[in-house]
Amino acid sequence: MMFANAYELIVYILNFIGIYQPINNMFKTLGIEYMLRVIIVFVEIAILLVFALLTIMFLTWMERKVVAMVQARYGPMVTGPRGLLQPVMDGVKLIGKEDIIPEKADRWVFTLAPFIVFIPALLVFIPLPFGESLIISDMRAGLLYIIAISAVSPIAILLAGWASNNKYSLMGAIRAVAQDISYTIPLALSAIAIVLFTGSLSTVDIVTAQNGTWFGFIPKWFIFLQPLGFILFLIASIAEMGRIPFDFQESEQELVAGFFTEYSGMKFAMFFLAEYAHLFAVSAIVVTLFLGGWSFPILPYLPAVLVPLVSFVVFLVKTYAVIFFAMWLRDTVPRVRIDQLLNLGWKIMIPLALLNLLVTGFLLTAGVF
Amino acid sequence: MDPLTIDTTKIKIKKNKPVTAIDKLNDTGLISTVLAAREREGLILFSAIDQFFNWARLSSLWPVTSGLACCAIEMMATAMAHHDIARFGMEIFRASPRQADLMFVAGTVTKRMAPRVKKLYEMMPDPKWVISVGSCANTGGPYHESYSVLRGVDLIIPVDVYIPGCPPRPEAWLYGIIQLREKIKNQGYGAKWGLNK
Amino acid sequence: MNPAEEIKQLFPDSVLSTGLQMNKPLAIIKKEELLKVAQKAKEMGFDHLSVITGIDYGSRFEVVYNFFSYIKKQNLVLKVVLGHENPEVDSLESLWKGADWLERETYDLVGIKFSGHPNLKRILLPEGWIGHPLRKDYDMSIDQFVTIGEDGEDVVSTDGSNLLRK
Amino acid sequence: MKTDELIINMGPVHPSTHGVLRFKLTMDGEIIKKCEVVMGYLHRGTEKLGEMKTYLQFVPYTDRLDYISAFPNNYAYVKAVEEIAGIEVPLRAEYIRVLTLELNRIVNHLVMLGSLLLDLGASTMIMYGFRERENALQLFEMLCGARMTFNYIRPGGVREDMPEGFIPKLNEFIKDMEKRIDDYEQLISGNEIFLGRMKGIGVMSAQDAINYGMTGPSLRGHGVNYDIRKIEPYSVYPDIDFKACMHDGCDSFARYMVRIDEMRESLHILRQVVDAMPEGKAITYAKYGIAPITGAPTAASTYFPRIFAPPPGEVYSRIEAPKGELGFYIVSDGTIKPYRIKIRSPSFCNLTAIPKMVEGLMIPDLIAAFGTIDVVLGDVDR
Repeated sequence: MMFANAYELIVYILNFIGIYQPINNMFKTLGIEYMLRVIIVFVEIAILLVFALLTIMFLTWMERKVVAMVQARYGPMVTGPRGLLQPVMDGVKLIGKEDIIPEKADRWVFTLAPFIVFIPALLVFIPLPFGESLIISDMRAGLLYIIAISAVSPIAILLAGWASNNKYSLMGAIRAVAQDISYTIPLALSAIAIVLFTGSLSTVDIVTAQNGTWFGFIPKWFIFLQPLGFILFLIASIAEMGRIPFDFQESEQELVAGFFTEYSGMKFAMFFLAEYAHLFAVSAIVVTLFLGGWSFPILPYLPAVLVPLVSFVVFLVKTYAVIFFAMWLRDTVPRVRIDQLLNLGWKIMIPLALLNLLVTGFLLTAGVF
Repeated sequence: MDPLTIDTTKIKIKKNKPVTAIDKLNDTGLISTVLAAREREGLILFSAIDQFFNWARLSSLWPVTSGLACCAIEMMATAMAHHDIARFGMEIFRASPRQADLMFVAGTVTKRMAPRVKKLYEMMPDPKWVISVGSCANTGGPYHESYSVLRGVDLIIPVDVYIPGCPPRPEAWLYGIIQLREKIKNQGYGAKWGLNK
Repeated sequence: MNPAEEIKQLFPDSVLSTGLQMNKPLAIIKKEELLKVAQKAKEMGFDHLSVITGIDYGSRFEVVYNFFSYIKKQNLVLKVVLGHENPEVDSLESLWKGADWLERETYDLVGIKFSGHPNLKRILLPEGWIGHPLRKDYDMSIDQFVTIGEDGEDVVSTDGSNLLRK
Repeated sequence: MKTDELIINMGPVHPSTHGVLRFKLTMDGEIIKKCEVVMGYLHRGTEKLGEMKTYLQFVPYTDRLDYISAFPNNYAYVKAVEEIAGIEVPLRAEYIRVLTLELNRIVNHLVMLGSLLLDLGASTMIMYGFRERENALQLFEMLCGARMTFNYIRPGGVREDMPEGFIPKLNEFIKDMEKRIDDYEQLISGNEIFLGRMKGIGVMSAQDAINYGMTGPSLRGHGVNYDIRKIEPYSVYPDIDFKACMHDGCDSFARYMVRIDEMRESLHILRQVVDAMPEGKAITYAKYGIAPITGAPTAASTYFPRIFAPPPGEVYSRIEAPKGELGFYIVSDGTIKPYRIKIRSPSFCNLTAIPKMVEGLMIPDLIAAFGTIDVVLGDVDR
C-alpha cells in the first residue's frame, strides 16, 4: 500500500473515513472543485512546518544537553522539566528584544538577509522521505533540488555580511562563502555516485533501492557499497553546515561573531534557527542517501497500516544518530584553519570524489554490483 | 508631677490642620481603590503577557563576554562544570554585544577602559541588565586611591545588581544571578497584579 | 673576578664606583658611557636583561639595569645617576630587543627619556595623560578622564562630563 | 592589482585575548603584515600604591597581579623583602611555601591549556581543566581561606600552619592529577587538527627569544634550558630533585609540550615535599619590632600590631613563576613603607616577542601562538 506522496495518503484516509466524496461534491456544486486539493496541500505544509519548528526547538535543547553531558555538567535544568522549555524561552526572549539596525548599514538588505537564510533551510524539507509514503512531493529531481537549494544560503550570508557594514562581518561572510562553494562540489560528486546505482534522482527511488538485505542480515544500504562516498559526503555536509571543526561563520575566537555580529533580536533568531534546520535537513539527507532512509529489514513483514508510522520512527532514529555524531564532534575537536580547510576541500576531497565516481562507474559497467 | 501645679504656659497646643473632605475620603481608603481600579482596568491583558515575557527574559539571559580582571577568572569558574550557570540557561556567552542582554562588569574598570565599557553597554539591545561584580567594579575596591581607576562602574552605566567580594565566590555569583531573576520577575504590570508570586 | 671589577679595568674613567648590591656586583656608570659599557657587558655574556627601574629620589633620578648571564650564571647591576631636570639616557634597545617596552614603560611612568629609542611613546597610560605618576611630585588630586576620539584613539581630559552619568 | 591593507582591531573586549589587550593588525587579506600591541586597559597603578602602603599591606596587591597564580607573586615580593630585612625563615615555612608554589603552577598550567584549547575551538578541555582547578582551589581554601587571592605568604613565613586534613587530601589530589594529565595528553596531543594548528606556528630562534627577554616555559620551548629554580636556586629547591623540562621545537607545539611535562614535574616535587615536611614553627616575627619613632617597647606594646621596617637598601630578587621570571626590585629607605617597588612581570616581557613572531601568519595562528605564550593582563599592565 505504497502511495506516491502524502497527498494521496490523506485522500485515502479521507475516503476511508468517507467524508472525501461529500466535500468534493459540495465544492463541485459551488464550482470551485480544486479548493479541496488546495486545502489538503495547505494541511500538509502546515504539518511539515510545525514538525520542522518543533524539531529545531528540540535540537537546540538537545545540543545544549549533549554538550553538557560531554563536559560533565547539567545543561539547562531550571526552565521547565529538565530545561525542556529553554528553547521556547530563548525564542520568546529574542522576539521581545529591541531590533537594532546599524546606522550606516544598508537597511533593506540588512532586514532581507535573515529571511533569505531561513526560507531555503525549510524548503529543503520538501523532498525528504520521512516515512513510507510521508513525503510532500516526490520530485523526479529530488537530489538535484536539495543541492541547488543548499547553494542559496551562501548568497544570503554574503548579503548579511555586506549589509551590516562591519569589518568582522565582511571577513566572516567572505570566509563562509569560500567554504560553502568549495564544499558543494565534493558533496554533489559523492551524491552522484549514489545516482549511478539508483538511476534516478528521486529520493523515494533511492530509498526503495536500499530495501532488502544481502545474505539475510546485511541491509542493502549504500554505505556498504560506497564507504568512501559516505565519508566524503559526511565531511562535506558538516562543512556545508558550518559546524566545528569547519566552523567559520561564527567562530567567536577569531572574528567575534562572524557575519551576524550586528544582528540582534528576531533577525538573529532566524540565523540561529536556520543553522539548526540546516543541521536536521543535512542529517536527513545523509540518512536517505547512505543509511537506507526509512527502510528497515523487518518493515515488509509488518501489517500495511503500521508501515508509514514505523518507517517514520526508523527515519527519525537514524537522523538523530547522525545529529548526535555532529554534536559530539562539535564538543571534542578544535577548529581547522581556513587555508587548511580549503586545501582539504580542493586538493583532497574533490580528487577523491572523482576517483570514487570513476571506480563506481567502472564496477557498475563491469556488472559487479 | 502634681496635677495642680501644671504650668499651663508650657503646654503647646497642637494645631491640627483643618480636616478637608478629601482627607476624610482618604481615610476611608475609597480613593486609592478607585484610582487603582482605573489604572488596572485596561491592563488585565497586558499583565499576563508581561509576566510571560518576564519569565522568558529571566530564563534565557545571555551574558556578553566582558571579563576585565581577576573576577573574569571567577566568572569562568562559575560558568564551568562545577558551578554551572548553564542550568539557568546562561551558558551561551555571546561574543558580540548585539545578541547579549546581560553584562557582567567583572573586574577593575580603569580610566582607559571606561569609555569602552560604556560603548559596550550602549551597543546592547534594549531589555538589558548589568551586574557589577567585585569590589573593584562596585566602588573601586583595593585600587580606590589609584590615579587610573574609576571608583565604581555605576559612575558610567546604570547597574542592577552589585555582588560584593574580591573576587566574589561562585556561590555569590549564583546568588547575584538569582537576585537579578527576581528583579526581572517584578518588572512590568504583572507584578502589580500580584502574578509574580 | 666579578664582572663589575672587570668593567672598571676596561673603562676606568667611565665607572664612577663599584660595589655590591645584596651580593650582586654593582657598577655606577657615567651617563654618557652607558652604551659603550653595555655593549661590553653583552660581549662578556650578559645576554639576559632582566629589568630596567627608574627611581625618583627628589633631587636626582636613578636608572638601574639588572643583567644576568645564562652561560656564566652571573648577575651584574649597572646604575646611572641623572639630574632632576629633563633626565635623558641612551637607549639599549639596539642591544637587547627586550629593553624596548621596558624603556617605554619607564618613560611612561617615571618620565626618563631614552635617546635613540625607535618609538618612545607611553605604553600603559593613554597618550595625552598629564604628568608621570611614579614621580614623587605627581599631583594625585587632579582626576583625568579618557574618552574615545573620532579616529578611535583615546582623548584625555580633566572633565568627565560626556563619560559620567548625570 | 593593488590591494590596500585592512586595519583590524582585535579590540580590548575580545574572547581570545585573555583579558583586555588590543592588537592593531594591518592585514593583507588573511596575512598579518604588522601587529602592534596596545595595552594599559588594566593599568591599576600598583607600583604607585606600593609607595603608599606598608610592607605588610602590599602583600594583597601582589595577589592581584597575576591573578591565576597568586602564590608565586606573594612569594617573589616576600623573598625580596626578606633579603632586605635579612629574615631567617623556619624550614617548615619554606616547605609549605614550595608546596603552594608547585600546586599553583599546576593550576596555572591547567588554565593555560584550557584557554589555549578554547581559543582553538575545542570547548571541552577548559571544562576538564577547571574541574581539576576546583579541586586544587579547595586545597587552597583549606590552607588559607581564599580561592584566588591568598595573602598567605608573609615576610617571615606563612600566615598559619597547615590544617590536619590537608596532607591526605593533597595526596588524593596528586594521585588523581596523574591520571588526568594522561587523559589530557591522549585527548589533545594526538589530535590531528590540533597538531595541524600548532606545529610550525609562532616559530622563533632561541637567540631571538633570549634577546626579546622571554623567560620561563615559553623560553624552554625554544631549546634553552634555563629554569631559575636550577640556575639560581632559592628556598628549599636545592635539596629537591627535579629536572627542568625542555623541548627544542621552537614552535607553539613545543611550548605546549613543556607545560605538560612541567605539570608532571610539579607533581613529582609535591610528592617529595609532602614526604620531607619537617616539624617546627610556620612563621617567625624576629625582625618585627617597634619602629624607633614610637619609643621603647613596653609590655603592652608586644600586642600592638607589630611594625615591620627593614633597614635601607635596594634588592632585585626573582623566582621561577609559572609564566616566567617574576622579579621584584624594592628600594627601602628604613621607614615602614617601601620607597619604590618595580615589578618585573613575565607576561609583559614575553609579550614583547609577539609582534615579531606573528608577522606573516594568519589571525588563527596569532591566537595559537598568543595562547602558548600564556599572558595574563593583570601581570602585563600592573
